[in-house]
Amino acid sequence: MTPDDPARAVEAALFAAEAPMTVDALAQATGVADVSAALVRIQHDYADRGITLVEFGGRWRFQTAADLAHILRREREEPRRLSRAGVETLAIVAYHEPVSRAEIEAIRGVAVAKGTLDTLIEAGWVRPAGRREVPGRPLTYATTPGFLDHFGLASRRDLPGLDELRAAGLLDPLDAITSEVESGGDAA
Amino acid sequence: MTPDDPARAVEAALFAAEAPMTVDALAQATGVADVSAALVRIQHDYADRGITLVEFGGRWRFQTAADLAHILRREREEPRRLSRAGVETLAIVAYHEPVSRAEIEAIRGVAVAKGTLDTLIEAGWVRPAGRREVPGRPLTYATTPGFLDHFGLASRRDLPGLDELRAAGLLDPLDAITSEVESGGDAA
Amino acid sequence: MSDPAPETLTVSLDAWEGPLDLLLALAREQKVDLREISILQLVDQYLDWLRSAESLKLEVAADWLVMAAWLAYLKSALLLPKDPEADPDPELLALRLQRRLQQLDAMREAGARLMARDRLGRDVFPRGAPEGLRLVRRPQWQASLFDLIAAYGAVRARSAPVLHVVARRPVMTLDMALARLEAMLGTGVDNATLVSLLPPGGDPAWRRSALASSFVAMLELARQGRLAFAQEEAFAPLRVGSVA
Repeated sequence: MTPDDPARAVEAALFAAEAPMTVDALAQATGVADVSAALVRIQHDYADRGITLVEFGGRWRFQTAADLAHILRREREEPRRLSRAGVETLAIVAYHEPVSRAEIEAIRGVAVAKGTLDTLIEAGWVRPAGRREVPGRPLTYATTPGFLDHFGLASRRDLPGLDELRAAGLLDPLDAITSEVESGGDAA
Repeated sequence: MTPDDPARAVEAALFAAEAPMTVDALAQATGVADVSAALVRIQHDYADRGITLVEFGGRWRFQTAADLAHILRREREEPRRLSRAGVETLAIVAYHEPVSRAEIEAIRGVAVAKGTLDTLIEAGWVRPAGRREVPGRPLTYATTPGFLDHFGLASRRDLPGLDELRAAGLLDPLDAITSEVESGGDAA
Repeated sequence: MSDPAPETLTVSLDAWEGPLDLLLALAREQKVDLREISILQLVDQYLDWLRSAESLKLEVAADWLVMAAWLAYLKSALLLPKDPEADPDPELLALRLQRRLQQLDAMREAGARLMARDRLGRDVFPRGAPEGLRLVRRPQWQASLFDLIAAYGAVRARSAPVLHVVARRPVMTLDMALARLEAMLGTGVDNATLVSLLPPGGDPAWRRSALASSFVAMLELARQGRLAFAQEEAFAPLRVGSVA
């Protein structure tokens, strides 16, 4: 690279950034005109290295190569392990959002334990997403950009198997399918 | 780089590290036998890039190339109005300098919050001006040349005196209030 | 339908999050594809399991028993000759239970797939100590010279010793009131209210003073026999007249 190569500035900015950056933010930070070209160039340069340039939902960041996980994880504390209830609740929020607590409970067949949603909110993956305008005005929940970041998703459309589940009708509103079962099962 | 190139692991470990790492720490973290060779290799790879690998006191770290430091941290000035307490305290310092905090409080008739003087010092208008040689040796404060600049004064002597303030009606407010109260009382 | 109670399943309530959780596990024992499970067989499996669960704590068991009752009802409805009037249709109920199990299974699967992704902070790592690109906002304090001297004026005014000077007020003295009233009597006054004899205008404080002085003047002139006054009752207007 030559000293005035614009890719150098984009590379440095991404390297120093505390959060993923959009093309616009990069252009503003570096004054580089064609940020996209620089990003393509950098991504290519890092293709085989221990660090890679990735993009999720229009925001770019450097991260360590996925195949080196075993080396890097060794030294670190395992991040919060989610309980099974936590994992299921997170999946339900992600695939059904916005979703109320009652709807989560209807799918799981059990009450959502106090602390399950709290843990997900505290992890920065789930947020309250307004009230539903039905009797009782229940609060709904949805995922956050931090959720997409953590799981390496560009958007909710990238959720694994989303299209198949939708095609199979498994993401349909619950009351249409299960209201009868609920009246039996929910009491359960 | 090939996927099993040891430099990849060293590179990733340094990238993810929260503090600079020694060769030993890198060897332990990555299991790479010849960390030094990997470091030399990486340093060479990054020589012309926006990121460089540097060593200080036996500890290695990535950092932004020196010539790109300007994009890292930019300051922007935000105009903010000084609070009333701030203006009053500044005025007392200007008229009475050098003046101790206790004296400022005596003149204002109100306690001076610590943050108020700090703000004035941060604004570059007030400076500590030595201790007074009396019991307790209180710190005194005085104005700075920056104060004169900001307020367009050649010297403190340009500040209007009490007589001039009175002539300008700036010492009147209290009189006005008092007579107001009196006539009100009479009418009653 | 005669499947033995599944020994692979722990006979303990604690192992399951609830009846639906157990039902799903039982269903998975039947088939990999939940769309092809036998609901009747599932009902029997569930009821068998419940019978063998000896450690059933009553307070925990309520949910399980309600589900058992519902499943027993579903089973009988499915086995009985088809009643076209049945509402709801047992076939539909069975289908809905199946869908519900599929939904839970789908979410369980989705959760597992999410967790298996390359997760930031577990599998892939961001830069450990980024320098940061943040914009540092430095406050630039602003105040004008006028603010400054006005503030000083306010401080001095506030803290200056407060001197109470009673301002000279506009009054009508007794002498003035006497002179006025005497002059009026000369021109002849008959049954006029005292108030009507006061000069018009003036601020309220002055009028009060004029009224008080004129009242005293009236008393004085009455004492000298040069004026008569009357009042019909307490607080009624005072009426004044010349003594001819």
